[in-house]
Amino acid sequence: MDETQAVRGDIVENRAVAPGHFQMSIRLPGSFPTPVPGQFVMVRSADHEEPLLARPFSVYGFQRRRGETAVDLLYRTAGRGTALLSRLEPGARLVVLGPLGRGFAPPEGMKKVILLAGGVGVAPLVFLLRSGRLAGTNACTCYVGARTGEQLTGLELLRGADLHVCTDDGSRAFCGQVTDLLRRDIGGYDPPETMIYACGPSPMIRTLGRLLGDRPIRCQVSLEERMACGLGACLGCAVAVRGESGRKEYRRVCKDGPVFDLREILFASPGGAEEGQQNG
Amino acid sequence: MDETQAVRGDIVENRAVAPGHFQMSIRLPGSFPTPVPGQFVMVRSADHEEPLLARPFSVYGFQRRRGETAVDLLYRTAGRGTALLSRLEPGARLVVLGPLGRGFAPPEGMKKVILLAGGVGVAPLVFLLRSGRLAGTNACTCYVGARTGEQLTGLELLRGADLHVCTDDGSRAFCGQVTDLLRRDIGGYDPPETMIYACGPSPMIRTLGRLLGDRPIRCQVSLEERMACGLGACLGCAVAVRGESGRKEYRRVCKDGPVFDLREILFASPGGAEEGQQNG
Amino acid sequence: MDELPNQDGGYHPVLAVEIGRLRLQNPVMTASGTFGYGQEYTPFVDLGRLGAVVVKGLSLERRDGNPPPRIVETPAGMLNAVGLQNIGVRAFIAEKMPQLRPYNVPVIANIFGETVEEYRRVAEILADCPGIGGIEINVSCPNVKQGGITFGACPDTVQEVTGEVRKATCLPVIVKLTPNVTDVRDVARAAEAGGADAVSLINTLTGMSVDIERRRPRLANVTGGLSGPAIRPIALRMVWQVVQAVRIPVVGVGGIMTAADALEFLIAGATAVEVGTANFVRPAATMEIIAGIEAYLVRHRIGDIAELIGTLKVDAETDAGQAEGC
Amino acid sequence: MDELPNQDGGYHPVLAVEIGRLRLQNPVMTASGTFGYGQEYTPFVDLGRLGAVVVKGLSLERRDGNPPPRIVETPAGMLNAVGLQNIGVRAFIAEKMPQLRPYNVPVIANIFGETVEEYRRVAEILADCPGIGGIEINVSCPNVKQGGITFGACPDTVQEVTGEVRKATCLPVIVKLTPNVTDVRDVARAAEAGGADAVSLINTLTGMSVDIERRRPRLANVTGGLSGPAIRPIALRMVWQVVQAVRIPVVGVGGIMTAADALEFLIAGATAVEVGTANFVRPAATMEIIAGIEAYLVRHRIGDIAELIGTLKVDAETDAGQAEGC
Ligand SMILES: Cc1cc2nc3c(=O)[nH]c(=O)nc-3n(C[C@H](O)[C@H](O)[C@H](O)COP(=O)(O)OP(=O)(O)OC[C@H]3O[C@@H](n4cnc5c(N)ncnc54)[C@H](O)[C@@H]3O)c2cc1C
Ligand SMILES: Cc1cc2nc3c(=O)[nH]c(=O)nc-3n(C[C@H](O)[C@H](O)[C@H](O)COP(=O)(O)OP(=O)(O)OC[C@H]3O[C@@H](n4cnc5c(N)ncnc54)[C@H](O)[C@@H]3O)c2cc1C
Ligand SMILES: Cc1cc2nc3c(=O)[nH]c(=O)nc-3n(C[C@H](O)[C@H](O)[C@H](O)COP(=O)(O)O)c2cc1C
Ligand SMILES: Cc1cc2nc3c(=O)[nH]c(=O)nc-3n(C[C@H](O)[C@H](O)[C@H](O)COP(=O)(O)O)c2cc1C
Ligand code: FES
Ligand code: FES
Repeated sequence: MDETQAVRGDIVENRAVAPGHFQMSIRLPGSFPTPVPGQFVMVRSADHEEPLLARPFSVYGFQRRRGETAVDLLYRTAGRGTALLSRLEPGARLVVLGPLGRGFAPPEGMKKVILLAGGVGVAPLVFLLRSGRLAGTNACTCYVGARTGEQLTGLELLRGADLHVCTDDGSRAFCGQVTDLLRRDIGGYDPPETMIYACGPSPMIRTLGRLLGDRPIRCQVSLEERMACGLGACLGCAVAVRGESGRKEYRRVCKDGPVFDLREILFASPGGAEEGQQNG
Repeated sequence: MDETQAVRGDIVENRAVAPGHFQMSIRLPGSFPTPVPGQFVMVRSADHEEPLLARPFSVYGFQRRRGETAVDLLYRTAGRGTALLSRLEPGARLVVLGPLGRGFAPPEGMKKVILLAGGVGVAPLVFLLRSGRLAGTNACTCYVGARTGEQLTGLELLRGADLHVCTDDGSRAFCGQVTDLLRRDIGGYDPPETMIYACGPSPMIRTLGRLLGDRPIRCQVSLEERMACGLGACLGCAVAVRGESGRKEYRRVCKDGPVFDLREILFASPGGAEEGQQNG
Repeated sequence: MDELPNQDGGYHPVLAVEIGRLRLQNPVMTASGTFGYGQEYTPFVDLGRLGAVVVKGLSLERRDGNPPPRIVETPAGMLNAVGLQNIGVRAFIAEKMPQLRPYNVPVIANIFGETVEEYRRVAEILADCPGIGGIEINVSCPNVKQGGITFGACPDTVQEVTGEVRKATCLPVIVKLTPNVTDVRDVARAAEAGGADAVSLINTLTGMSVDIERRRPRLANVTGGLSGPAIRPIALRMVWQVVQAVRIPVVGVGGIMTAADALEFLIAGATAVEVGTANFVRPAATMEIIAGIEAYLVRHRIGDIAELIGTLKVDAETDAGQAEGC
Repeated sequence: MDELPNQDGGYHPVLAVEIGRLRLQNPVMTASGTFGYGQEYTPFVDLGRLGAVVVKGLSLERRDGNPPPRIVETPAGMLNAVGLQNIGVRAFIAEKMPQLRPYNVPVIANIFGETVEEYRRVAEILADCPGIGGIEINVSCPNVKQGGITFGACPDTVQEVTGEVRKATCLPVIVKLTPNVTDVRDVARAAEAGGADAVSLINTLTGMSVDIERRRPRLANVTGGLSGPAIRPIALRMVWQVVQAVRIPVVGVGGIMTAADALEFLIAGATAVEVGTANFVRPAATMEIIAGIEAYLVRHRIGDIAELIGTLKVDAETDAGQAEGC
């Protein structure tokens, strides 16, 4: 497997695609390995000492053409790191670490593929769809949700797929959450033949877990957690999973993920930490 | 007197004028008070959290024309603050605090004015000369030195004055220091009729002090010290002077200076602190 | 989720807080040593709008302070070794107070001494100076009688100094704690036991910087006090610990640059805050912070800042102790 | 001034240093917990070129660590509350050491326990593991027997833990000191008295951060350890103090991002340094730092790093004590 690299990147494009949402294209050295869908990169400005840590973003697109290599990101401004990125102009210099993590496993003969995206969670799913990795499957249905119609981004890249859209505020299409859309249809999917790929905010993932319940549908979700190293070294990006013996274990989102089998994940009690918290 | 302001400024120009030396022109709001020569401004990037503190620079030029107000700085890259400034492009946003401090007192009927500049110390003296404040005097002699010929900057702005130039490495004009040039001529100046304005690195000021010795020539020097507030509040920018009673007192370079009477200054032992150090 | 209809217009939350008998119109004060004697900031700050002005530390006699360089910048912070330069308490009363009184803002005198007796005398001299709203005792100074160990490192000494100052004045007494200790709660409890009306924390953390080209310390004094955003997480932790350890009000200090930073301290239980290094970076920082706190209260429909103070939600029992997360 | 003719070409200064019996080819080590078990950094770092690899803290049995969020960024730093998650000392020896041995770099095992006995047993298990070059005792952990006060806050306990580990192994023993104490020299002297071959400092400073919108701590553990450039001035001050207080070598840790930062510690008297948070910001940081130190020695015509270590010039007598510069 190609090794992770830390390289200089130049911003080629960085434009608002919706209020608070940006698409950035970064020119990379040709040596940068081609990422697998679901993998991510960590990005920081080469000309700012602060913030100190790079920020993780899923790969939204990747091109090698006319001798140029570029990675695309789709991001929303969440805090000071992304706010700074959003102010950078084409030509600004970045440091890019990647590709990182384990991407999505291919559907391996599954007849039906479902993509479930909340907000910017659409990014890795767009890359997955466009990567050709789903080619073997007969049918792909996408459920895409956002807070408002304006914030529905990346839809144009999902053209061709069977697309179901919703917004939290009902300003476009179905009023509700992607998990509501899926709930409506879930009965029609044949569990052993179906693979779900999901990415979105934690509440969406949690709801999805409850929705699937005991249905034996395989579901790969891409998770988010705060990261320092991105390399599996700091143990900062822990997610609780049911370990082999059935007891709780922590996995590293950056190295063991970001893609996990939904069924492994132990959800924290809302707003707090899981049971069994342990200090020191 | 016009009050100090903290305003947004935009870089209009920021170009290398010599290796490691830059000239920056900053557009300011029209309300910004006209600085007196010898006054300074404190500058930081509005788009970088680091460095935290603004950096002080003498006013090198100031214009109000075609409805635009602008201040010019001449600076050398000394550390991370100036290195960052040197990388900023036209259009970059700054925060400018000023005008600060007490500038040079006019020569008040002195027949002879001497300007003595070491390195970027030429900046406030250029502004002084071009401000017209020296208009009353008959003759103005400038001694300007730099490490190398390349680093002699601002000379074109001293045209018209009686100009004597030197370099430490002899790569241009006289090989030696400005104080050597002055030493050669000093006997020819009539103390009660002469006013010296000086600005340069501490060793130059110290040598100047020794050179003038007991000669009753008035000499105004602009000093540098590390600053936090620039407003006289933090007491960070202390310089030791002979107080009224003859004993050591600290003055604030930012508020009581940066221009001081050379005779007041108590020089620290080279490489260290003055006598009478006191902890706590 | 279920947003209330917008009622921002005309909504004016109560910002006033109390530190002992001292009522502040809002919880934002200046930190000693970063705001001079107030006058220096009048081009940027309407002193009359501040919660209080805490002035540069005062001693019995004027002091020269340390030789330069006195300051050096560090990542997200700065070191200072000003060395307690000040004009002396009597000159302060004679020359500075007359300029401050017209603003009608409580002036808090930060005081220090090299002996307990000196602290007491400075407090006594200030006791009946009109316009002084309170006294803040800086215990981060070397105790000459005890070989230069700082007063603030020893709970017994802090209790003694507080008690002596307490006896010397009816003014509200705030004890300013040093963070350079193993358990700041012990010292806070000592201040409370000594009769303090409040504690403020943190003072600077002792730090150092070396010029590798000259192989010399960058400060003439070798070490200096670290302030600025770099220390905020430490300050906030200590404030939270002390809030749980004492019953008197706690004033949060350390790296507060914005209203959001101030709100972290208030939520963690600080009754008020002091803004220090931020004044150097943005001279109008205190005004922006007051406005920002008010805007937050309006946005969150909080009618009185008292409803916000100390409302940090902490799951389970979490030890406020020193347990580290390594 | 009087520059020597350029003689840089082919000039190779000696970088090797010694920590007790342990010889390091250069003074740059990784800091525990920031470099995993070494393997994670092989795309960026030639492990064989490091002074030493200090691995993530090991305990007798595997530990889960704290729930997320475990990290939060702060100005020029970060808080972590990983909670000592690790695979346990036996799994480390079985699974990780075989991967590390081929690099021929000294591996230093950072160890911790909740009781003195646990420390001793972990040290015993490591005692005859080939490839282990030394043991670093992390005393920043809550001592369960003493109600959760950290081991590192109490000189007597540090001496006891050091002594027990000392008895359990012939390996060089480094005691890693916590900065969350009033006088770090007392603890350093206790480590020396307990038989430590060296001390390393600093571990993280305890800090906290609050999410003002949710009014919750940003870390599930509430408090966490502050690391990164923000703490460098504090680390450097403590290292300088300890260098003057003990005769054993001192390893400098805390906010070292560049060669210039590392040189500050070496000049202040550290025999070696550990690089922590910098690994997260620039994965090849350690390699850059080694190269930068070598370049500095060449530029300054210093033939052996020993000629640089501890050469800080300090005027007059300056108290290495706690005297603050407020
Ligand atoms: C593997 C992975 C892939 C990601 N892909 C994308 C993407 O394609 N597009 C996108 O917009 N965002 C993505 N994120 C989230 C993105 O990394 C965070 O929004 C960003 O780091 C926030 O940085 P900030 O400085 O702007 O915000 P901060 O000021 O650091 O925090 C603001 C808010 O964002 C939350 N946050 C901070 N860091 C993270 C994080 N690492 N993960 C989740 N939430 C966080 C905080 O809890 C806080 O509420 C991804 C995260 C991970 C871990
Ligand atoms: C009133 C005044 C006017 C000045 N005018 C000019 C000017 O017109 N042009 C110009 O190039 N420079 C001027 N300086 C010096 C300039 O402020 C410093 O070079 C600058 O602050 C260095 O910042 P830095 O971050 O690049 O360097 P740092 O990394 O902070 O320091 C690098 C080196 O510069 C020295 N230094 C840092 N700050 C100061 C300071 N305030 N004064 C003197 N030395 C300092 C340090 O001791 C160190 O050796 C002036 C300084 C003062 C006080
Ligand atoms: C230049 C300077 C001078 C200071 N002088 C004093 C002082 O005289 N008395 C005092 O109690 N604290 C003094 N302090 C400490 C501050 O009041 C404050 O506690 C500390 O700086 C932390 O807050 P900050 O990070 O907001 O600056 C001083 C701080 C600075 C930066
Ligand atoms: C994520 C993380 C985990 C850490 N884990 C340990 C540990 O297991 N044992 C230990 O002694 N120190 C641990 N530390 C402390 C570091 O080794 C180091 O002392 C500290 O981070 C200061 O150095 P720095 O500023 O260079 O990071 C950890 C630090 C971080 C950031
Ligand atoms: S971010 Fe460091 S282990 Fe995942
Ligand atoms: S810089 Fe603050 S007093 Fe001069």
